[in-house]
Amino acid sequence: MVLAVLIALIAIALVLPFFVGTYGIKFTTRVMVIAILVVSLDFLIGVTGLVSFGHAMFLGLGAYTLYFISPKSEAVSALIAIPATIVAAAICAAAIGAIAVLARGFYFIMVTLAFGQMLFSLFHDTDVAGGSDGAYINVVPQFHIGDWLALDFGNRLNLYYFCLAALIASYLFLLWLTRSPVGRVLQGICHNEARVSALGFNTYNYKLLSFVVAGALGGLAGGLFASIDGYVTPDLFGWRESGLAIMMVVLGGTGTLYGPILGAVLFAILEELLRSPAMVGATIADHWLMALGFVLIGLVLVAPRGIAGLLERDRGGKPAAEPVEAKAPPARQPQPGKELATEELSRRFGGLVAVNGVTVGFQRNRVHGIIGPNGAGKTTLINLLSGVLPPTAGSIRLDGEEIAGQRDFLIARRGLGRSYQRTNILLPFTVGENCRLAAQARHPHPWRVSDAAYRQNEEAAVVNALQAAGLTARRHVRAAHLSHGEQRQLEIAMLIASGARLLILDEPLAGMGPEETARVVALLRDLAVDHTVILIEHDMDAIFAAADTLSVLVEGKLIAHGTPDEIRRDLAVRAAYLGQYGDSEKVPG
Amino acid sequence: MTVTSRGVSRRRLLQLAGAGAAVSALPLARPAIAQAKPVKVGVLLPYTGTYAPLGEAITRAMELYVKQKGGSLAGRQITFVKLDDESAPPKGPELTTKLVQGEKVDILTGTVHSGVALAMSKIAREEGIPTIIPNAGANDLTRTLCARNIFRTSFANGQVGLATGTAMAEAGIKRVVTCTWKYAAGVEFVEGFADNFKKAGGQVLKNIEVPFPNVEFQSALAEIASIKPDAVYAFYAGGGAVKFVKDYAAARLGASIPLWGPGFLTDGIESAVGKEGDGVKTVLHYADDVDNAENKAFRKAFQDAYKAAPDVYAVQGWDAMQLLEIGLTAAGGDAAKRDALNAAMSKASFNSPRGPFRLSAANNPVQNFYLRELKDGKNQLIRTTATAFSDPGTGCKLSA
Amino acid sequence: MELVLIQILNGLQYGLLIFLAASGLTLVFGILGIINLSHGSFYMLGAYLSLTLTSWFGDIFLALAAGIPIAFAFGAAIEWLFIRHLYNRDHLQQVLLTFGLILVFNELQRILWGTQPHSVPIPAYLSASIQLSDTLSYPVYRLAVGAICILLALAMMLVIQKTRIGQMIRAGESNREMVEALGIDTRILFRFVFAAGVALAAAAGIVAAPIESVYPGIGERVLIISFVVVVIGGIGSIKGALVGALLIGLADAFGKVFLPQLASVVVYALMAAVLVTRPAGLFGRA
Amino acid sequence: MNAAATAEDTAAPVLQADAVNAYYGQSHILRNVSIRVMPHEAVSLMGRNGMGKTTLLRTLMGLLRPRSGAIRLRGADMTGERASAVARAGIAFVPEDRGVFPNLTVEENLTFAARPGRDARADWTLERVYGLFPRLAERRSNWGNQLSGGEQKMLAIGRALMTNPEIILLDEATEGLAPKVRDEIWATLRLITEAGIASIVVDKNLDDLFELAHRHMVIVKGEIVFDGPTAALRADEALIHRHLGV
Repeated sequence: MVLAVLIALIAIALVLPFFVGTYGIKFTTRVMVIAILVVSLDFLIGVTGLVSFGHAMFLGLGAYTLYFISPKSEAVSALIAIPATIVAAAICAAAIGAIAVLARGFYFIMVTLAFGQMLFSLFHDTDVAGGSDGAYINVVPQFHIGDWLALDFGNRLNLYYFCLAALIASYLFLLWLTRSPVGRVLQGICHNEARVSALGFNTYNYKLLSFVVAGALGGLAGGLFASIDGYVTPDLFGWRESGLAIMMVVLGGTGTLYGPILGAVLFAILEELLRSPAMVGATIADHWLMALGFVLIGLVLVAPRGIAGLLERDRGGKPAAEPVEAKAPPARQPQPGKELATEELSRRFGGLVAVNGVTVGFQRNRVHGIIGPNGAGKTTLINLLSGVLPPTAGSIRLDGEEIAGQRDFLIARRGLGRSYQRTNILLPFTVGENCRLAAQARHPHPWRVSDAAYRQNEEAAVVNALQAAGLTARRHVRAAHLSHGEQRQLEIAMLIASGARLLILDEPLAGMGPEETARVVALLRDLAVDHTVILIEHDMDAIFAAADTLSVLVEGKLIAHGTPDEIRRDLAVRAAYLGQYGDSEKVPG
Repeated sequence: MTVTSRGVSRRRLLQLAGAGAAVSALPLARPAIAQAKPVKVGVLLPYTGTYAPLGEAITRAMELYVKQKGGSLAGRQITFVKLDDESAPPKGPELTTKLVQGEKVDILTGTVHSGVALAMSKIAREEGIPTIIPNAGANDLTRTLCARNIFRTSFANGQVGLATGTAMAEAGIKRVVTCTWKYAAGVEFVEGFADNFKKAGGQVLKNIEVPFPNVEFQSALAEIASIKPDAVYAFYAGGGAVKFVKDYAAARLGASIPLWGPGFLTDGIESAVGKEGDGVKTVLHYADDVDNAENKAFRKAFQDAYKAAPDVYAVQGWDAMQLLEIGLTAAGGDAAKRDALNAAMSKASFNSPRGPFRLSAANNPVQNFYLRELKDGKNQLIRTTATAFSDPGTGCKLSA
Repeated sequence: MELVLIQILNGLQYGLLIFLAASGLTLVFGILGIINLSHGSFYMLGAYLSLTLTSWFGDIFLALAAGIPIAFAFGAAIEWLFIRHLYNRDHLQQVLLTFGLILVFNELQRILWGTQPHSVPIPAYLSASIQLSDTLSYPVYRLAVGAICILLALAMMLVIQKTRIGQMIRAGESNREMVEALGIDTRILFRFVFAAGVALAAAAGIVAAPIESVYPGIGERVLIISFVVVVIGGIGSIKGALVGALLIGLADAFGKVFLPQLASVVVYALMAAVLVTRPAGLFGRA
Repeated sequence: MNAAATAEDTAAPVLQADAVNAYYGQSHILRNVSIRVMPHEAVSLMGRNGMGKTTLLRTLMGLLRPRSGAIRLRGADMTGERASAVARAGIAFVPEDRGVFPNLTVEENLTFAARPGRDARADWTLERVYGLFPRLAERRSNWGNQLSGGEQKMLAIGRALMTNPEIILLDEATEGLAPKVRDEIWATLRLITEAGIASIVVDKNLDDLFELAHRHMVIVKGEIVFDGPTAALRADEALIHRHLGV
């Protein structure tokens, strides 16, 4: 369906110049240029999850770059002009992004708005380039091969087909990038930044990369935009243009790349239509902005996922079939897991000591359970171990190396993987894609656009992880359609795929039915063949069955550590669970 | 002068050109209509946003003129094709293209915003279509960017500034602070002013520039008060002008430091500023009470037709049609004879409500300038400060 | 030195005015979680209400008294018609819908009031000016606007601190679900909060009309500056909005005098600086 | 009080849930849960973490919409009603995290949602609540976030009483509190039960629950596996060991 629409669009675009007049050609050229801007914005908004309210600044930067490099009375070579607009915008995007990407959510929206407005003011209020009235580019770029004028942006048809090609190229480039290893991480960040970070990716670098790529293409759009009429104006930087670009993205459907292109087309047609008295009547045409307003409002209320949402009603496939009973995985080769030890580890929150002087060692290739009443500090402890929180005091050694206080993604790269109390996977991805992303964490640099070098290794890791987690049969099912238990299994599979040799699992059995519980307990036992496993769990039957050692945490202190039998006999532990008051009091908080 | 009614005004629909409405505005697949066609006049003006009142006044006057001539000029029926430019420069080229290539208009008119006008004029030059600018004052339009087919019936920013500089020097003012928005038009108004004012021995103590469209003027007023010049020369327009004039009055600066400016400081906002505008002196190429027959007839006709008084923008629109009529007549009603049309228009000379009107070599009006003082809600004519005053047209390579 | 004092006065007065507009925005944002791009339109609504009501009643304060309830009712209607559908939607859709509202409101304004700039008379008893230096006077009405803003701000604080509805609003800010579980219909609470936000923006527009003059598009500048204030202060924090607004007011006033070339950049640079050092604003909860 | 409860046994239940199924997203949390609570009756709800206790309370409160089944309060159908309507009809909720509003004072926390009950003569007033928790009276002008955990729990209970409910749902009544404070809370809960307010109490301290409530429910993986009097539960050591103990 989508492919058909896109092919039809391209076909129409190819032959359109033969049927419409010069105005139609120019109009369509402009729509295509805006579409480049919009599709690059979607890469930022829909793919990476960064909502920029200043994307038009790259339109302006590209346009003014062309202005600055164009000699007064002759054409600049397109061979120079096009790369120049892209590079200039990319450099600015890197500088601005380095600051902007620090902010999150709404604050990111506002920072990008602020940068856009600053650039607008700079070009509007100063004389660097013609001031508020804008400036002319007298001769737009050309490209000569010898004496032959191969490409002339001043020629409408030349420019038309060049812009069409640029749009298709931009779309395909972004599509390719989105589907490349880098894109996989960016989409991961969009859906669940914490998870991606915990897998060992430095999300800041990835977000910055996305900002630069989008900015560079925005610059391309700007250069082409300035070529249409040879006129640049500071208003190109302004928040209205940025706002309109967002409108088109949302109108078309975020995160689909092609949707925003349709959004740009629809928006242009709507605008033309609503202001034509012959088409809609004098009253509406006279108040066309109001009509446009109502159309936008209506679309938000009726089609929240944009045009793309209408085109692919059943996006994401059918709900999963009944769970398939996984066959027993083939036995894997034993491998050493990692060893973890803490010494006097503590963490305070204001007056509350959530973790209080915990000294404990977790031997390799064992399953270690941590139990304790709610509020005992279990989750805080594993947040310390995995680097989500820095400890207030104490040390953590992973295979003898000190890791206390390191950032989470750095610790993750040392082979420590963790799951979360709430299932923390990428719901829109398939099971296989989730694991693929995790496997990629073994080589987490952001300039990895091709899997080629690592494909074999990582594919093997994915297959192994799916097998170990009993999810081989579910590889192509979207994570959102898995049962709760399977989602928890998937999270474990991701950790395995990421190459972690020490797994920290926060309540992996919570919310599971009895059969699922049994299945995951077996999985945990099996994992110890080539991993060290640390888990928090409340299901006592399960944890006593699964664990080799148990650590009991109460009020932030480790009150017991030993085999399940030793713990079962421990009086202090009984007190913590069976209604007799313990000796310690909880610090009021 | 425009009478503005307080409160909820009657809903006013823009009058749509009858036959022009039949033209499809969709860019795609337009069948060519080959009939005995009326002359199509493309009108690119703001109908929404800050400049909407100006667009409206110009449109009204143009339509009134054609209506008075029975709907045709030089024997050819006139059809207007109107487009709202929203005063948005990024849209300028697109909308101009739409008129010229999409609607295939014969003549182009517009617009108010200089940025849009510059975008428009670029395409107009490339297309060679006869173009009449009824307001936008960017100097370049009739200086470096002048063209045979581009005419202006309003003014060049610098021209008004120059005239005001002379008038202020003649009034015995020596030390001045200028005050404007930091944007192209503001700069041009101030530069023109400073040129002539300094030539006459005056001294500009400081240029205060406020970011456009910021209307927080208290800081500027505080600075003016601390500098204590003989007078202030200020250029603002629309809502900003209302606010500046009122703030100036509220700061009680008017008594010791008279406020001067180009006419746009007070035109169209007379009733909005009320008594607080009393005493503001401005120089412009028009005043309501210019004493000539054309002005009286024009004012009466406009008042009768629209129940509102015309302003300088209406005059500029009116003259755009006078100019067009002269051109069309010379071309025998055939708008396709662009050379004849252009030649006749550039040599045109007629009586405008503002006084005698002709065009300079750069196709910018050569016209009288008037000193006016705002009093009782009216810009009252004090005297004519310059007759047949021309913009230098620096950089224009056209010869007369 | 004199210039500095005057600029402080100017900065404070301007800051108080934008505080009034921004407080409504931060309230709606903090409690309802709605990014309301149409907030500036409500400021514009206030300005035009001021125009019409002052011409009916002859006095700006009567216009204020009548305008606030009108704006409140209008806000409640808008919430019921449009905004309530957005509570569970993402920010992008909120942005799109409220952008649509701006277009509608701008056109409504054009139909109802036309495109000419207007001015609203200052009441005779406040039209005096106070002599500040031998040439400069400071208009009493501007001081009055400052005073009105302080009064409205105090009234707002009083409502929020002392009344039941204020308690509900504060409660809703920290734990919406618990409020609901205590028997308070948060749908109605939210409608009230949105309407109050609209009324605050309109109140700012009403009192500002005599010094601003009334013209189309008057709300857009206010919208952007209000967002800047909200971000600097921290989303949802009234205290933050006050501090942010005064900071912006002063930065703007001094920027114009000491950095005239970069005056309009100063405000945004201030915001960027705040966000880099305190990513959730000065008083925001990260 | 025993006698009263017995006398009411034949009366209609104050709160009743029939075959309720509830989900969080894809996860099926409550499976065919049916419960009934009689007027004036305190019932305990036990089970390990993650078994669905909180979800059941939230579903009864109207904070989570059941996918199927029915919830009735004094015979009136409350299924799918908003929590505010449920609260006004007479159910109060004391969540595990207490839900004290940090930016309201103690007194504001108590009064802002206060509501008269069906029997206005016996209404809970500020004085009565302060009588029950003298500590709250001392701290009446403190902010909610300046209280200790125990004080917060008291405040949450007091706030629930101020809405004069028919039944109170108490999640983790004493978890994380100091022993002395726990005793205080249990004593208060007994007073409240004597005052005729029904309750469902979630806690992990079996002994205290046995002392307060005469009927107990055990929930495992979203299903009620036991519903019966104290003696029956005490007798079933296997059940206690399997689902409640270590």
